[in-house]
Amino acid sequence: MEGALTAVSAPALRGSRCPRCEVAVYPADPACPNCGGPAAPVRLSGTGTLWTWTVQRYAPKSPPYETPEDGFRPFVVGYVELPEGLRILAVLDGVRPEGVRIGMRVTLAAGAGVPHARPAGVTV
Amino acid sequence: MEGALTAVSAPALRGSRCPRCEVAVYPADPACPNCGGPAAPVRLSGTGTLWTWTVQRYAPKSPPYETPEDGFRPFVVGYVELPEGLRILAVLDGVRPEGVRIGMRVTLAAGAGVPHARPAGVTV
Amino acid sequence: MSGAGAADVLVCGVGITPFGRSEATGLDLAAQAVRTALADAGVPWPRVRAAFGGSDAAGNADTLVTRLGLTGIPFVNVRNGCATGGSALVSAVNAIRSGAADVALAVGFDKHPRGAFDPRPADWGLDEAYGAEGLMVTTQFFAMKIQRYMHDHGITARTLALVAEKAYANGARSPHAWRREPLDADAILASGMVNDPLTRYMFCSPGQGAVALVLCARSVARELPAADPVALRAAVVRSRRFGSFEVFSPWAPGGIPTSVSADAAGAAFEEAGIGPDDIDVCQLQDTESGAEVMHLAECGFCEHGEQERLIAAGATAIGGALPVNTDGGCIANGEPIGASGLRQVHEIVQQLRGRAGDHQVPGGPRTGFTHVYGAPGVSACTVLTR
Amino acid sequence: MSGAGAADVLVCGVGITPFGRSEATGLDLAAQAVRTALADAGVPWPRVRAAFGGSDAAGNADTLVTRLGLTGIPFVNVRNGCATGGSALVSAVNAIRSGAADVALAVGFDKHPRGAFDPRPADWGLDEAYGAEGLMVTTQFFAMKIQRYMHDHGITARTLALVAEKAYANGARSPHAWRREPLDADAILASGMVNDPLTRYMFCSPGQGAVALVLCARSVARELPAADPVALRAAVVRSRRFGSFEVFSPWAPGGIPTSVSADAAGAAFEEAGIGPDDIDVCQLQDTESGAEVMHLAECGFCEHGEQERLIAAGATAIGGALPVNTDGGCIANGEPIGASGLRQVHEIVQQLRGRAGDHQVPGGPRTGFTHVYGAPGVSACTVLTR
Ligand SMILES: [Zn+2]
Ligand SMILES: [Zn+2]
Repeated sequence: MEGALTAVSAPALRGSRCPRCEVAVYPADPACPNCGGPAAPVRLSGTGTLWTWTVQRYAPKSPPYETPEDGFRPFVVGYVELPEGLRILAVLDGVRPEGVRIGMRVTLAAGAGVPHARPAGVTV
Repeated sequence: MEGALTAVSAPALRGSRCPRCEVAVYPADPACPNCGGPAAPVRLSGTGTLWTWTVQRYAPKSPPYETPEDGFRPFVVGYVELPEGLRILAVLDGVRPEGVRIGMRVTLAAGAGVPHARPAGVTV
Repeated sequence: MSGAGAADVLVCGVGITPFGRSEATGLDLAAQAVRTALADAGVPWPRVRAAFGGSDAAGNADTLVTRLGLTGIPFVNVRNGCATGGSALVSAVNAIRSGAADVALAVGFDKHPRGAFDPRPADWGLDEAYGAEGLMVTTQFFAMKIQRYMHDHGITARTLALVAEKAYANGARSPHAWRREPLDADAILASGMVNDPLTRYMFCSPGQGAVALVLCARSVARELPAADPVALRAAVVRSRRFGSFEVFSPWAPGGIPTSVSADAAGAAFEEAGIGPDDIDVCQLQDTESGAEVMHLAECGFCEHGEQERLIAAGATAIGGALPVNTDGGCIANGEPIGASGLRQVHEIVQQLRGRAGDHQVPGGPRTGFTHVYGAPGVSACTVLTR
Repeated sequence: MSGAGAADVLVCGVGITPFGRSEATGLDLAAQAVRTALADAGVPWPRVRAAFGGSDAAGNADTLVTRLGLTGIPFVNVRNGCATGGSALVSAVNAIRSGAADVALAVGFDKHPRGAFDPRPADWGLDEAYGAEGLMVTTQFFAMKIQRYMHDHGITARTLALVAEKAYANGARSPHAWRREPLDADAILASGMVNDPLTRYMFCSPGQGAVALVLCARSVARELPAADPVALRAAVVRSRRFGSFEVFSPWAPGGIPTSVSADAAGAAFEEAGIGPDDIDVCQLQDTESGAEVMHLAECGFCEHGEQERLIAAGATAIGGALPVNTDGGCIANGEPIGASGLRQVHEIVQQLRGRAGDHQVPGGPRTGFTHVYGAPGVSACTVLTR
């Protein structure tokens, strides 16, 4: 499946945007963190580029971490830069640490928990 | 039983006393709280006068309070002034609130918990 | 230390929230109080150069920057129990007098659950037995202090009730007060003994609330057309000296107890260059009725024992010779620890501005005094003049 | 604000405890550090007129009065995470410059359990999912910040290892350090990846320790025959402006991130009237190796990217052109949050006095700089001169 198409079908992240200073925010906040003015809800883009990343190599402390039933496995986490001019913290699925590059195109979708991203053009 | 005799037979409170500024302290503290110098252990007098008092009319919050098995009963608490020139917080047994007077002579003894006092000349 | 420069700090804006219970968090209340104080001074948030604030149990004041604006301001959290507000205020005054800031914020707030203040013996260096046998009860200490004081100075239980009666009467006239129903002395005496001689309605309760003050150097205040400034002539915090009588003490030294309130009040009057006789209206720590009685003398407003006559004569009522706790004090407002001391300053500022509404002291008071006292032997005092 | 009066505050006494683990409580350590600092200054405790101090997790500083003596001193507790020491120091400086005190104490201490710092999503305004899915891990943030920085400015993993190698080398020469075994860059790179690109031995650990400083007005310092004073030319705390990149952020604004470290350092240099080029020795927050690399440029000591060459050439070693973290920094000393910032000041004071022993910078350094950075975007900087 193609990336842009994925972005259309996957649930978009819902943020907010300040009409005055154009700052976009996630998650949505009724007040702009830059100028304090009122911000309006906005659906954020589903595609962006990876701004930075790391690998969580060890199991985080529980709580707050909930270890999966099949045990901890290292995972990639990073910030995805969207065209709206903000960077979103997300778990990066569907790629091994060796394959991660700053600037790579990724799709980003809302789900039950934190945002999850995956390389654009890669299907589940 | 007579008060002075009681004081002899009951276990004395163990405090400390600063040889420099003569401040006596309970419980014992190796450093004098007034001058910071070294203090020596001392057995405190078993008889004194009631400096102030009140009645605990309601059950304190648990924890830290441990409600007795037979339930809470109001009790008298006060500070007993000793000849060493200090006042000791103690539960006052063997007297009803109506009978408590500032200045009354009481005996004071160490036990398993906090110090307990009772009117001098009153036996158990 | 000396009076030099003492008049150079002005309170230009004040903000207070209601002190009754609501769903708001402590930080919600704090943000509301700060915005009110900024508007009152006519100062925008980015103009504030330094901030000091704190709460005992409702979070860190510096997180307010996410609500007020990320201006880069130095925001110091202070935490000194009942003297939290006083510590914030003294730190803000120092920042202005040192030249580090010409506009500074002091904010205090709190929100305590019902029946808060669970002491743990270990935190106070006490054997577990003091907790288990029921001696770690703050109300016991207050009762024992006033019990001895009544014995030494001829104060009666009726005087304690009259103090609380006045608190509820003043609270009924104060929009931000928590307890707004008048209660007469007989009802207070009959409200049930808690710790002899103190009855239920003689005590304040843990509560919630927030207060903010915008302080300015005189040079800035001149340029604020909307501000109605009051001079902060002294702000002082002191800790206890040896010989004081404090809560949760397994022993206390003999002799007449030293008083940290007397020390702090004396230092504040010295810094301000005026004395208790010059004060037109004052706020004194009234954790319970006995505290107000004792603090009247400890802070120098009367001789020990004189309170019996003064209070019966109405001297401390709003229309009296020395109005005390004109907004109802802690008894009517509750005691959100971090906010309580700045509530007093707020009240004096409004009194000196002539803007205290239904609880305004008549005759245009021009000087005011505030005093807090708290565990384990800390006191903060201020002197304000118009 | 301006440089006026900036040279009027002198550090007359310093005290530090070992930073390795022991049975002592945080307050035990604090009392020990204060006594050492008082003795170093030749000032008795009753001569101290104001005190400011704090810890993140080891109790209230003001309770030290029961150990040091009940002198009635105003003792303000401050609590600002990593900037706790900086807040105490700024408050003490303000107290002296305002005339409120001529001798002031600043004390910072802490004692964290092994693997401390358990964040709760609600405390940070985050959805529980951020904790449950493993995104509330501070080391992730540090790794992501340096990862991007390496990409933008050509910094290699070997440079990160060299920073840690230097930290352990300096720690081995510092009696108060926790980690006193040298470790070479290869061993550091091979110590196991924690969060790419950071390996295990590139990080500091939560620890314990206490530091105290006795500050005096110049008039007092003249009368202390035993003191060996160093001038505190600037002490500054700043909070983040909008646009900074901080830990536990579900989002961050685009563009080049703003830097609270750059803001605080710039303000400190302005207050001191000298610049980064004038500094002979400095201490920079090194929560992990990447932080030291980035803070070198953020504080103005080099251009972004220059670190790769400078560090390889040994410029930041004790014998280099700009010695950094000469006592081993956080990596070798651990990070007791409340103590860390004042440890840096202690180190600079000893360096400028020429009393740093085995880790003394040669050639008689005459100027020093300290910098801390912590969550959620607070930085404290000082400039000291001989
Ligand atoms: Zn905006
Ligand atoms: Zn002594």
